[in-house]
Amino acid sequence: MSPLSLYGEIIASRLMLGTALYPSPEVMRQAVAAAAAAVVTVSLRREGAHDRAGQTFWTLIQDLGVRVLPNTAGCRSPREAITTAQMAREVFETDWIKLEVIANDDTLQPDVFGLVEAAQALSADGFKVFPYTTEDLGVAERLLAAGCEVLMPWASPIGAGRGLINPYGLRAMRAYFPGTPLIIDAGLGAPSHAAQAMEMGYDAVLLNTAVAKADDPVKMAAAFAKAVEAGRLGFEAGLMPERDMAQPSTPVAGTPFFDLNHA
Amino acid sequence: MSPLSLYGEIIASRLMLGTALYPSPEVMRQAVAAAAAAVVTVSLRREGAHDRAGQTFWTLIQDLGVRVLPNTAGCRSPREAITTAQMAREVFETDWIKLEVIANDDTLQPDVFGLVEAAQALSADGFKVFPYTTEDLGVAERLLAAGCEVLMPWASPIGAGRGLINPYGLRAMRAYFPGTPLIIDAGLGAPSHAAQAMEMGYDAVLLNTAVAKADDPVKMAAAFAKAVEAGRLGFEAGLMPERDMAQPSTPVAGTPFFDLNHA
Amino acid sequence: MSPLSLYGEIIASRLMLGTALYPSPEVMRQAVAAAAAAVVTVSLRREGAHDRAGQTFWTLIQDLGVRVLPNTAGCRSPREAITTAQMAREVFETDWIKLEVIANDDTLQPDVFGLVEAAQALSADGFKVFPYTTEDLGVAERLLAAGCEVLMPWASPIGAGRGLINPYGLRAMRAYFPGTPLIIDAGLGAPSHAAQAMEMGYDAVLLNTAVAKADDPVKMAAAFAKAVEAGRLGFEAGLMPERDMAQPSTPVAGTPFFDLNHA
Amino acid sequence: MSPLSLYGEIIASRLMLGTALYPSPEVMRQAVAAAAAAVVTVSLRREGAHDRAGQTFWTLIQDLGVRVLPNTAGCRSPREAITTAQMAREVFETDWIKLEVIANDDTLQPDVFGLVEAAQALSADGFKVFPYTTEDLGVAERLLAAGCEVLMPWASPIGAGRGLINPYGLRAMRAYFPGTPLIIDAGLGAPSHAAQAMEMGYDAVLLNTAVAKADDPVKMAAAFAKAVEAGRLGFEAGLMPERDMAQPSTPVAGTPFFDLNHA
Amino acid sequence: MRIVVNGQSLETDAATLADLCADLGYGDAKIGTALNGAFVPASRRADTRLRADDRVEILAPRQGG
Amino acid sequence: MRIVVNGQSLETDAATLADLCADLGYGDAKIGTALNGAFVPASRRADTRLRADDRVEILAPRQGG
Amino acid sequence: MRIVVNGQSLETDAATLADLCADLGYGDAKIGTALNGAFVPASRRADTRLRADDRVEILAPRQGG
Amino acid sequence: MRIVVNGQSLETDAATLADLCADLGYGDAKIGTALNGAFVPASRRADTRLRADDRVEILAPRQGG
Repeated sequence: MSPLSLYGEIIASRLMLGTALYPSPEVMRQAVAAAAAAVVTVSLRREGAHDRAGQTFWTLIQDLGVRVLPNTAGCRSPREAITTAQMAREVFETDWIKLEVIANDDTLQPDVFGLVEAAQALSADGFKVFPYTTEDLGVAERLLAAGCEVLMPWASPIGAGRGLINPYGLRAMRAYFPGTPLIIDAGLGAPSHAAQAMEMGYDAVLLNTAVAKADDPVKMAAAFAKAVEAGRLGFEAGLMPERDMAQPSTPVAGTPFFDLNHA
Repeated sequence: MSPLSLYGEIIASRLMLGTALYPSPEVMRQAVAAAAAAVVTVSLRREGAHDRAGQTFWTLIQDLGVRVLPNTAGCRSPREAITTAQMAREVFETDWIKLEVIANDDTLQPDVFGLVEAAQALSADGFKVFPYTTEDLGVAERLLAAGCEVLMPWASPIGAGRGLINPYGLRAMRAYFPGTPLIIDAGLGAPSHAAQAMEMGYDAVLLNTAVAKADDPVKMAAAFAKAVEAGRLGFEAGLMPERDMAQPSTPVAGTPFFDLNHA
Repeated sequence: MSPLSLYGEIIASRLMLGTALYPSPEVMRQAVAAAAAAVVTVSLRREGAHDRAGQTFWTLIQDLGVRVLPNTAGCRSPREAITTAQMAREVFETDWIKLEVIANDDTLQPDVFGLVEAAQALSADGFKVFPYTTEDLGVAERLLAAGCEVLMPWASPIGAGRGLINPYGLRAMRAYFPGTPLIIDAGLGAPSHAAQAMEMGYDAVLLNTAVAKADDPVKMAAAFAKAVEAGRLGFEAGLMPERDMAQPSTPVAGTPFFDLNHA
Repeated sequence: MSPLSLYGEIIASRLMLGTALYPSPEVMRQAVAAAAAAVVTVSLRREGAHDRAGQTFWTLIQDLGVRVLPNTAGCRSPREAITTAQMAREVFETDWIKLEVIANDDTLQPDVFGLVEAAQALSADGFKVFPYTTEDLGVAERLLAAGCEVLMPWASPIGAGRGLINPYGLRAMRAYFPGTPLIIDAGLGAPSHAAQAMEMGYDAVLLNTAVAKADDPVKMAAAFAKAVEAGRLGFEAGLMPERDMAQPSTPVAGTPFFDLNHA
Repeated sequence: MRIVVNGQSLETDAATLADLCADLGYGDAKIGTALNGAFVPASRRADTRLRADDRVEILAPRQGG
Repeated sequence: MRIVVNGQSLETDAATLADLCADLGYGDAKIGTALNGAFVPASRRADTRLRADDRVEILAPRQGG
Repeated sequence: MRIVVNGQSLETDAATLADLCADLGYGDAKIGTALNGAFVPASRRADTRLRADDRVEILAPRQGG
Repeated sequence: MRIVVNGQSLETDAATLADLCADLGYGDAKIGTALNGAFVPASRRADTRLRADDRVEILAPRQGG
């Protein structure tokens, strides 16, 4: 498989994994390993003075030996997202930020206005922004103009697990931005969804719930890892075109003709 | 992954591959290896006296070190299919037969009447029949009553590459025959199709055109191999349920609240 | 709209309606009127000696002034279906019979073997058979060979209301039998489903549950009546082809160009 | 059917029609009549000094006796759209404006940033804005905040005729804005698409290409008129829920049991 | 003798299917009849003799889908 | 002076937008006008003066989708 | 006599299916045979006599899907 | 004075954000800080003075999707 480059860095795996919702830290650790993920997402949350939960989690993450991509999950305004991103840069010691500015609780879909505004500010401030966006091409153009070098369109709402609800739109997006790394983020529910996204030429997928909430998260992580490879290889190998009619695979020439009337 | 047993035999791979339509025998050989297929399909065709094409092909297949599953492709009647199966048993030295009785050239779909009749005769004659059938549950019951211990429903017409055109019907079939090995045969076009079938609990997939007609058949064979594993692991790991609404993955508790009016 | 001819008879409406499951006989009567149905389906069931339920129902139906199409619902074998059809012919004084031979309770799908056998016997006995079948082309050919001049493929299982679960297969069926009246029977849940079937060139639709179990069956009957007309007119008017890309409707020529830099 | 109110005005039909792309003005006239449309869309284009094409077209439209909804088709910026809207208000003597600000030629999709900006300016200037938008809920909220009292989300790209490419998203939009008139604009290709949109609770549909480019536009206009009524009635009548399994329509009680062994 | 009518066992003296229908009170009801799984037309009921253990179906119009 | 009308460059002596419309022969045609990207209502055409290089749009009703 | 082999008409003196295969040069090739639509095992070729107008199929392994 | 830390109102004598973190016992915990909605880098905590009604956020690494 060809390598993936994001903001000039070669990333060893096309599957990125969230770290939330697992039955236990140990299961999370094993799932990241089984996924062979090279990037995991993390967040910042309020810390009580004596919890030290943050330190414990951070140690666990560092032991994974993978890149972290902090998010701004839960932010509703550019201002909140910008402040969160700045705090994350210091805490996680990375200028990568998965930028989420959320429009509403029902769909957790991006507020594309707030997103573009925050992307502009953060890019200007030196961040390498990974914007969680929709398949809207006009919004995507503004994100690129704002300085984003990667786009992360959704497949379906976060945690919905419905897969690609608008494959036509996602296909158009891929065609419209042939040179931009595009990562499907959110809404994948099954390995076949990941394979489908990769076959369409998406560069990577990022997911969390589908793995963490599987009956066996570690096995599911392995499933998605293989699905991502399968889809990428399929894309690189060149899919056969769909046909309307059947076409024999077994050769027609030389087919015996058993003359039954004669028998 | 749990092992697959067909007619009492453990089969090491859940991906079965056809041997036709490849750019060259060498590409076919490499594709079978890349697919890690444990079973390949073959046919019988007319042989000119001095061709020795059959011998050449047979040697190639034997060198693959895999099980062969001869088909009755092109047969239009039970009689033709039975004669072809008998010849195949002698030539390929196996009592396994992929039974095809074709209804028409447009769809190459099974003639379910001819299929059941031939399955009865061949099972009675000691064959281990792998019937190429549809998702019709009543036909499936007759095939089992005829002695078949495996069913091979189509996904879409042979060579069409459209994937699972009736997922509802195939899901019903899987639910209706929980204990019978079910193999999706025909119509898969992309690795994600194979993953989807396996996630639904199908036991294996058999395909040919999607690999042989890819721009790079060997890479595509690897893609399908991973997709089949991905789907199977996903099935075993237990897929998350689809949801109608979004649900945050990042924890909501502890979300900071940046009071902007105050600032 | 062009007229529909079934077994040589002109039928004034392309919507056929079942008579079961309504909140009351009066609602059923109004629904048939609102649907402007020209054919309704009925059944035979056991009659207690002093019930006279049959007589009451029969009077109601006769007052509708429509053709009746008796069914063989619930029959599991050709023998049962044939006996039921013979009784229906005498009781309802019609040689039309909607032939159902059911394979299993989960899907209520046709047992295609029993169906063809019964169709042969009934056609030979002078019946005009309306076979409830699947989209299987080989089965369809046998039904036509058996003497059927109309076919009634399902859209989805009876009462499921899922619409056309295999549009590809139904499209192939329509193309394969251009001259045979094809009526979609079973599984429609919404007016748009009926319109879709008619746009594909199906000649009529037969439904029951979607109307009878609507919150307002009479209004829903009117809805389906309009949907059937809409779909038929759309078919006759010739649908535009789908396009992959956008194409302006408003003329491009003469578009003003407001030179903003100049302003 | 319940009446439709837009900006306080009762509109007699839930089908709105474009006036472009017809084979002739006379066919357009007949199509509008057959559609029983109460609103038609028009545009402004450059007029040569001696053409008088505008006057001729305007007379034709006035004779239709319907409301006109001028559009800003082809505009790429808020400034262009605002100027065009102002010209249209004077020429067509209406403060209604179908606001299009287009992002790119491939998809003709709305530039949601330009759209919101123009909607704010035009609403402030007294226009009654009908914004051509996407299913994006955050954008929709900003349009409402800008003063729009109606939203017109697309089904698929203008002229593509693919129907509802994201039914999940459109369903979410309907649920999210229960009290706002929502009109599907663009991308419908078949009457069943219109029926589907109306069944989902959309208040009206606006289309052009599917009628104008049909083989028989007048008949297709009638088809869409019926489809819109069908869908609306279906929505009002309350659709049956989809079921996973079959459920008999014909009563099961009283089913005869023909004891064949006994016979 | 005992026969089964519409799935219910009953004792009858009726010699023919026509007698049975009359005895049970079907009168001129709109019914169809079958004996041991085979259709018996109305015109044949009078000369269709009943035997012990016969299974009779008497059906009438009902709603159908 | 030279101005651009509907994308075509032309020479005109018209002092105002109203004069231009009259000179070009629009008469009482149903048109809308814009000057350099900004709408000019009919009532303002007579006191809207033209300058060299001005860009004028003169639009009329057309089919629309 | 004339028979048909794999769809081609030909003249042969072969008395049996085994003779025919030998005469045509199949030698020890990996083939399967059928006569008039019925399978003939290798072990039975020598005592399977040919008659005029017989239709013989001689098949060998090939690619299959 | 009273300020709000992570949404909880509390009384403090801390003059600076650094003092506050120390007083509350965060010590060398891996945290990020914000004051009234604006990020305060660790290096600036010592000279960031607190005032009554200030709103402080003290965040640490957590799981994220």
